Amino acid sequence: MNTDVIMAGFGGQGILMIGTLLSIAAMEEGKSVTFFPAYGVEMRGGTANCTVVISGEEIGSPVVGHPKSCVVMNGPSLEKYLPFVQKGGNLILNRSLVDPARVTRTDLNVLSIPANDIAREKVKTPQLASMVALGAYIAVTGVVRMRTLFDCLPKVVSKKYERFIPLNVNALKEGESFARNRA
Amino acid sequence: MNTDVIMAGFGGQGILMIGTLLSIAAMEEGKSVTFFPAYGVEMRGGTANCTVVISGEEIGSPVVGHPKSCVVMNGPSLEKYLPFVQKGGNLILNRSLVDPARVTRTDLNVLSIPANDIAREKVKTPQLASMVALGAYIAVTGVVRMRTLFDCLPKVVSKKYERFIPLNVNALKEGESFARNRA
Amino acid sequence: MKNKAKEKFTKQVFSRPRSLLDVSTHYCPGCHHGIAHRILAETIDHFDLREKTIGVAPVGCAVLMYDYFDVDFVEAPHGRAPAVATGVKRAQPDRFVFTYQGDGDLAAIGTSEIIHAANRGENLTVLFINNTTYGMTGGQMAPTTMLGQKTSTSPYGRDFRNDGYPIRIAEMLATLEGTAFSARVATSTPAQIRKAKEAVKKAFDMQIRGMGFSIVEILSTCPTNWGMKPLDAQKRVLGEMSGYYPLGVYKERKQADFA
Amino acid sequence: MKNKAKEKFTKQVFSRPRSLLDVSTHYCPGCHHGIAHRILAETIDHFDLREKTIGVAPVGCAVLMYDYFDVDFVEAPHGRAPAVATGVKRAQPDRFVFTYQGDGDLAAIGTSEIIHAANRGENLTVLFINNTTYGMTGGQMAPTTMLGQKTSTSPYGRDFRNDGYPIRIAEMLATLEGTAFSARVATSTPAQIRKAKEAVKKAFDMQIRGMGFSIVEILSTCPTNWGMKPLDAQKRVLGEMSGYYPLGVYKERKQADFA
Amino acid sequence: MTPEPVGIKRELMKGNVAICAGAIAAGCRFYYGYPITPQNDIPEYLSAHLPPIGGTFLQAESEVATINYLLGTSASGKRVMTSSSGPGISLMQEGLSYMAGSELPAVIVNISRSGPGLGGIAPSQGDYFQATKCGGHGGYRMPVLAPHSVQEMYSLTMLAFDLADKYRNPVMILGDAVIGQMKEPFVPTSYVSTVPEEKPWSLTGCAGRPRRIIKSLHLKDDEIEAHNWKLHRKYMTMREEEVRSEPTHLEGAGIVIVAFGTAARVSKTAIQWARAEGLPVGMLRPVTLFPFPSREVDEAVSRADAVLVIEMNTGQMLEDVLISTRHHDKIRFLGKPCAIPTPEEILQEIRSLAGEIGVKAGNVR
Amino acid sequence: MTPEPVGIKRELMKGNVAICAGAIAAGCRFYYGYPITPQNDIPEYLSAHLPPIGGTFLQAESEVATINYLLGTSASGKRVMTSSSGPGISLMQEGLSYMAGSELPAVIVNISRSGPGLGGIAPSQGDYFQATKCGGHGGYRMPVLAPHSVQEMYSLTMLAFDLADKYRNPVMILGDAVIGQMKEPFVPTSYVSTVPEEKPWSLTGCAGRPRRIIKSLHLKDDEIEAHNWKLHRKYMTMREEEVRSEPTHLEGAGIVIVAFGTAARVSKTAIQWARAEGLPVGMLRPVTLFPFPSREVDEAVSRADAVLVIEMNTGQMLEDVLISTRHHDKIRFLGKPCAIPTPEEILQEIRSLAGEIGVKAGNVR
Amino acid sequence: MPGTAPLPKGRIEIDFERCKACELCIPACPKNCIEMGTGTNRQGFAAAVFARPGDCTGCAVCAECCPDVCIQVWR
Amino acid sequence: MPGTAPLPKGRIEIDFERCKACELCIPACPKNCIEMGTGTNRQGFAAAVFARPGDCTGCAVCAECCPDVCIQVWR
Ligand SMILES: Cc1ncc(C[n+]2csc(CCOP(=O)(O)OP(=O)(O)O)c2C)c(N)n1
Ligand SMILES: Cc1ncc(C[n+]2csc(CCOP(=O)(O)OP(=O)(O)O)c2C)c(N)n1
Ligand code: SF4
Ligand code: SF4
Ligand code: SF4
Ligand code: SF4
Ligand code: SF4
Ligand code: SF4
Ligand SMILES: [Mg+2]
Ligand SMILES: [Mg+2]
Repeated sequence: MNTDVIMAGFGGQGILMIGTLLSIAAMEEGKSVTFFPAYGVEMRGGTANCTVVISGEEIGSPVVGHPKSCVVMNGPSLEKYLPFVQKGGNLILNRSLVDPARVTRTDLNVLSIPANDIAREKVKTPQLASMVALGAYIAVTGVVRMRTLFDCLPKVVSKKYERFIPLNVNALKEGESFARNRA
Repeated sequence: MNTDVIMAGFGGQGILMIGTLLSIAAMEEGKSVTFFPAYGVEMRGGTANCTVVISGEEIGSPVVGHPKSCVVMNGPSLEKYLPFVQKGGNLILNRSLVDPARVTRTDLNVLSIPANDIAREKVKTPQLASMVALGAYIAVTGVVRMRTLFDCLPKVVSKKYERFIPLNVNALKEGESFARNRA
Repeated sequence: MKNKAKEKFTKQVFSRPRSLLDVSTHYCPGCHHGIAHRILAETIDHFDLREKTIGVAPVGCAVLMYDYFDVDFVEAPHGRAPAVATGVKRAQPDRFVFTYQGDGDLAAIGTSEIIHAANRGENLTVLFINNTTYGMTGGQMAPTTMLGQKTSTSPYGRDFRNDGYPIRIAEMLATLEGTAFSARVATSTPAQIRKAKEAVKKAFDMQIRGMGFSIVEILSTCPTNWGMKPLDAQKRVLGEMSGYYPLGVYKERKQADFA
Repeated sequence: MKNKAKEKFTKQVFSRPRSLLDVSTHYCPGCHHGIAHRILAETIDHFDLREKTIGVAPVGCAVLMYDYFDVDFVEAPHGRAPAVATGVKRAQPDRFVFTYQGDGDLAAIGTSEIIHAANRGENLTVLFINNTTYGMTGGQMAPTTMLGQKTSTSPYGRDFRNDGYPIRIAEMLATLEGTAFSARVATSTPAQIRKAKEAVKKAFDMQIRGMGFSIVEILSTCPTNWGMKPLDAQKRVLGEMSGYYPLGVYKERKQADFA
Repeated sequence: MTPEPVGIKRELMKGNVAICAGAIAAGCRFYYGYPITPQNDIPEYLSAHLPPIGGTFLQAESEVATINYLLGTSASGKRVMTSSSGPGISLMQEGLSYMAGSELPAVIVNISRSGPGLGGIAPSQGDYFQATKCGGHGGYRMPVLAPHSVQEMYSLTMLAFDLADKYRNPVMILGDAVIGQMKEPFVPTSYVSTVPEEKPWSLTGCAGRPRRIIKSLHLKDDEIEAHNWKLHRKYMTMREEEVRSEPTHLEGAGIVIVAFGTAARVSKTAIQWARAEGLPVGMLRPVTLFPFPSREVDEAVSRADAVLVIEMNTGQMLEDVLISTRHHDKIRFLGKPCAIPTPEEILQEIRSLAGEIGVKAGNVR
Repeated sequence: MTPEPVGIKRELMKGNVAICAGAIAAGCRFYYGYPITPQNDIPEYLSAHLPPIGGTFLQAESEVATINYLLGTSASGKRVMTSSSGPGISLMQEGLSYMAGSELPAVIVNISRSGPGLGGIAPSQGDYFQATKCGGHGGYRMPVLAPHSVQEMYSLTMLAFDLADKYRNPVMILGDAVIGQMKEPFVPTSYVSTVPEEKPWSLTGCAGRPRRIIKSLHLKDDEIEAHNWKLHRKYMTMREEEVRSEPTHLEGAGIVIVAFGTAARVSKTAIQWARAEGLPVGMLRPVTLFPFPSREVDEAVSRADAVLVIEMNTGQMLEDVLISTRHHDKIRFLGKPCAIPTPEEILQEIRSLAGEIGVKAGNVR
Repeated sequence: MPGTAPLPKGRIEIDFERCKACELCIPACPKNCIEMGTGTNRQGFAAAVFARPGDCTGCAVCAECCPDVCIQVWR
Repeated sequence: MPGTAPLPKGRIEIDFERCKACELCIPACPKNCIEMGTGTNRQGFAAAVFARPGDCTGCAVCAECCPDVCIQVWR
């Protein structure tokens, strides 16, 4: 097994957190993994993104020109990454903020999910939109087990927000079930 | 013709001035010449010295390990340079300040001259001891003409001291005649 | 631009100053860099200096300011803007030269350059944006960080026993002979903004009249790295910050030393 | 040492301090570096600090001072002595650490380091030798060179329009919160020498009591580069120099900020 | 990077933080620095984690001051570290030269960015010359270690402290934004010191012993020459004893890649792909950039048909490869300043090189 | 150095002063600097001679400030120069990188001393790497000129200003205390500019034209890469067009010396002596150290039996010689850090080399 | 519209796309004319809106306080 | 020796070899006990000499002023 994903959205949407969660889960499942975030002088309030590579073998490049999957949480990120997703790759698109009509490619496996709406309406926690998207990504790719993600949540949620862990679990589940139902 | 000389003494004795005068004179006579002074962080009130190389051809090194001649104006300089003068080379020694008995080598052509005394008594200008020594050096080596030295004096004596040029001429002459008479 | 307002109210009483390009900045919401920029541009316009100005940009959040101003600009290494500006002004004494520097830039790495520019009475104008932190690099402690303030490199709060004291630049530079004008202002209320403009004008005027070095320290906000809403950040300036950094004019030369 | 004096007058009332090695210095005749050295050594002895002192040597005429003192010494790059001393003191807070710096070293290239050491209240003692010139490199203009003074790089005399103003370090550092003690003294008369010793003692005492940064500026001479006889150089200090650089204590902390 | 056997405790760790962990493990309790992207995790982490263990974190007023804080603490006999990037490292050059001249140990981390000038924060290997040829004055040298994984950020930091003390010399860790910013699983191995803790040259006050002087000035001509020869011998010993490199698939490799750090890391992917195509490609990765593994490179290369030097610059280590392999003719360079070469680009280069020299694809694994 | 025909006005001039004369002749009216031995003659001379001709002399508070004064004046479109030595040049590295990145011309003189650290003021060539590989961050390059006579101190300074403007790049003059402090006869040749005076990129206020920006920051990854490729092409052009070297007695030389500056100068004496003994020795003296005369060295060397590289350091230019002469086997190095090799020592080395390779003494002149 | 309402003396325009929703203009307006909006602009911000034009005096205080120079004022 | 001359109260010694002849001690002595000498030491300086021992009070002012720490004082 050898896969990679770029996750991208606005700063503050929790992109780096879902990337880290996915990476830790992969590690806990005994895989090699690299997590590479965008860093430094970004446009203030601009975009955030990260690349996660997961493999059964030693990983070379942590940076990926043409990802197998892409989780896109906002408009600018779609513009930036759409051209690079591999032919036949997965695009998880947050249709709460991005019009799916903007996806001009037809050679992708697109899952457009109203992540913000689900987070707000089903999870009652608007901040958890990216967690919803991660759930959907896992449903589509099966790269790690959902169970592992749940178990690893305490490692990425700070002590202060520990009590929200169940909500995070819900968000992951909602994302997963949306994806499964659509499929 | 190809020769070189190291001139050395206390700071303030005018060593660099006689070195420069000799160099300019050599240049005016159409020769190649290099003048290389000691520079920079010296012991305060310490020694001053310079090396002059004169040649009919292009000069390579302006620094000389074993000079053909040495003009020594004080004790520390004798200690420093005596071992290096070429066999058969010339040593012009200011015996007003250095006891000629300290010259332990017998393979040199030594001229010991009471330069300070001559400057004080004959030239009536104690500051001109090194000019006296230069006169003696010229008498011994004939490397430039005395006339040229006289002509070049205005180039090394600052405007302020112009009126002392005749005294400098006297000093050179006194040094020369002392050397000639001793010979 | 067509708009209904114009039909009824024909006199435009506030618009973008000529020297400020019609583009969005990269600054965070509510960051006072934007206010300082506008004041600067208005003052350039006021004195009709746009075509004879050379600006010196800092390294800090304002590093891209040359993308926002319609004047010639040179980028200085971090902290060296006063030295670069000196090089410009010496070469072109008849041009108007300013630097715009953050507190990391001016009060940390650039301490020596600002002090000697001031001490030489270099005929320059400096806008100094004190937001008590290194905004651009992610909110580290600056020499101007307040005691007790938590930053990404003072996670337990600034402690004078380890980190020393917040430094008062306007006061320190005012003690130097070469300084013609030194003032501290803020931009957190409309009244303060008006005073800030006055101070910047005076600083410009000093250079125009060849009086020597002029500096205006502007107490500013960094909502992002302070972890505050912009309005709360403004309140911090009005309270805590102006308490330690009193607003006012610390030096104003009335007459040139040479006449 | 055998000598007749001892036979009759048995009490030696003045001798070389223990911390000063029995060697000749390289200083020019009449240079006050020697006086400052002796005062420093006497104060080290007075507080019995020889065995727990680490000195930081500057780059300047005093660069070789480690050859003259019987204490541990580290050489700092030009101007960086306060930073090097900070590194030493942070590593060994129970040792006594001082720097000794010239005006080129401290007031020019080392401006930033001295200001921030003071501002941090770094628990160090600084002896600052102001002789209005770069002695070691041959008498160039320093930031402390007097207006009108001719040096090898101000051949027409220092002109504030090109070169700025002589900078007053003791006063400037006194304005910083972290400074516990700042004074200016001279060593041109016996009375001044006594006062200078008092000031150096106080500065030492500040560090011993953990009060923070202490500095003593010593108006000194450079007969060689001033082109003066040593006695005339002393007169310049008493007159012209003390006129612009007034002697006195500019700051003296009575109590530590933390108790 | 190789997946660890299950059971060993692994942590997902950021490269920059691994440096901190390595420093703390190696007993470093003093850190001074000045913020600069992309290494801010290091001061940020240490400002939180040094004080609780009795260590000192002090943010300096500048990089010029920083390196001199290091000088003072090192002279006191303590392990000390700083980190910076491009412009900040440039400002430390005078101090680095002084530390080398005064024979003072310290660890300097350069999480490099792209230059020249303010440049940008894109990853780059443009500081190879500055690090290995030493950007300060006077011709000193220092060991330069080039980690290519989070695990190495940790282990090479520990090694750096030992080398620094062993040779009384500054040691540089040359990373880049990729290795500094990425996270990957990491196993905290324990630190075993290889050098004596006592520093009989350190300045601690002269109680019960003659005073000590630490300096780099030698005014007499022959003294400074003797001092430089002494330093030179030290550098020669480093060349003899401290070379480190990692061979990958060198056996039977017709094409040998020479690359370090991130470029080497990315090359590994390309090599996997190439070998999957049957192309006999291997790599010699210098871990120490100074001392450069000249013998190792020469050996690896002498048996190959072609050499591909890959750098994230326009050709710097290339010079050391050329010097090391004086009789090899087929040296090709793939360089990108301020950008990571993709595995695809490298594979392309390998293919075309294979075509040129007539290396046939076969079964290589 | 060759005696000028009588009649031409010669002056006895100090090397450092010849630099000032060259700068003034080339129209430089701005000098900033900070005192340091052994180059103080330059600021001292210019502080006296620039103001009377309407120029600006300003002593800076430090070398860090100095290089940034240069940056500002250069951005204003004016010719500007500084000079320093070892520690001061190290402090300029960040600024130099910025100037290279911002493509700003200036002339930087390094009258080098011995290091590392405070070192000493003995002459040395220990800064070769710093100058030619560029000690600042980010992998920029700059032309480095190495005068070996007072006359060249003058002429190469004039050339330096032209190169700086032609390439919009800093240019370094790398001298040492010997060439800086010595006096010899000198003929003030007249300056003929080879570059247009107008600088259409300079900042003069945007009257009647769009504003201009001078900067080195390029935040977008591809922008900074493109910028670096652009700079790289410029450096390649320098390599093509600006190589300068001086051959001496190369014809039939079985032994070729490669040396620059003072080492080359001293070698000339040794060569005279060796040739007087009938030993066929010649020299290729690089005048530009960057761009290094690789082709010239390779050519000179390819016809020789042995090469003797002589430097006042422990082997720096040697690396460039090795890179330039990949297939030559008999390369010997004579190095002395912080001391001038004497003609005697060089002659000795020549003799033993001649013995080894079996070069027979004969009539060579 | 009741006859007693005073006529507005000025009018502002807020650049919807450029507003960063910092809210600084809200308390700045002495007449309380501005409110935060609900529509999100292309930058992702819910820009401020000129909610009570009737009270505007055209004093320009709001514009002076806006860091992003989004407000133009007419009188 | 006239009977009225007071006995000296102190005595100094000047290190002949170390003195740099700066003359600072000369005006420093309130009793005018020191003079510049004529003999040149190894450094080349005409060192100061304790010329009028009879008047010395052992006050040590001369020693305090000597930059080269050449003077020792006894009482
Ligand atoms: C020599 C050097 N050191 C450090 C940096 C990194 N750096 C960039 S901006 C900055 C601090 C900016 O803070 P400040 O000047 O207060 O401006 P602000 O962003 O707060 O407006 C630093 C440390 C750099 N670019 N160069
Ligand atoms: C970085 C650097 N710049 C310049 C120098 C040269 N330098 C040596 S001492 C000195 C000035 C010393 O003057 P000051 O500090 O006043 O001491 P003084 O000799 O007057 O006692 C200078 C500029 C240096 N060593 N290092
Ligand atoms: S980080 Fe702070 S200073 Fe920088 S733009 Fe954002 S709010 Fe303003
Ligand atoms: S040069 Fe000046 S400061 Fe230096 S030792 Fe001589 S008199 Fe003293
Ligand atoms: S112009 Fe004045 S009244 Fe009108 S909206 Fe702005 S602040 Fe309010
Ligand atoms: S102040 Fe400006 S940017 Fe902020 S909310 Fe109001 S209009 Fe928008
Ligand atoms: S001890 Fe006093 S009285 Fe005696 S010589 Fe010295 S200064 Fe004069
Ligand atoms: S003060 Fe000291 S050095 Fe000077 S003359 Fe007197 S004894 Fe000699
Ligand atoms: Mg700031
Ligand atoms: Mg001084």
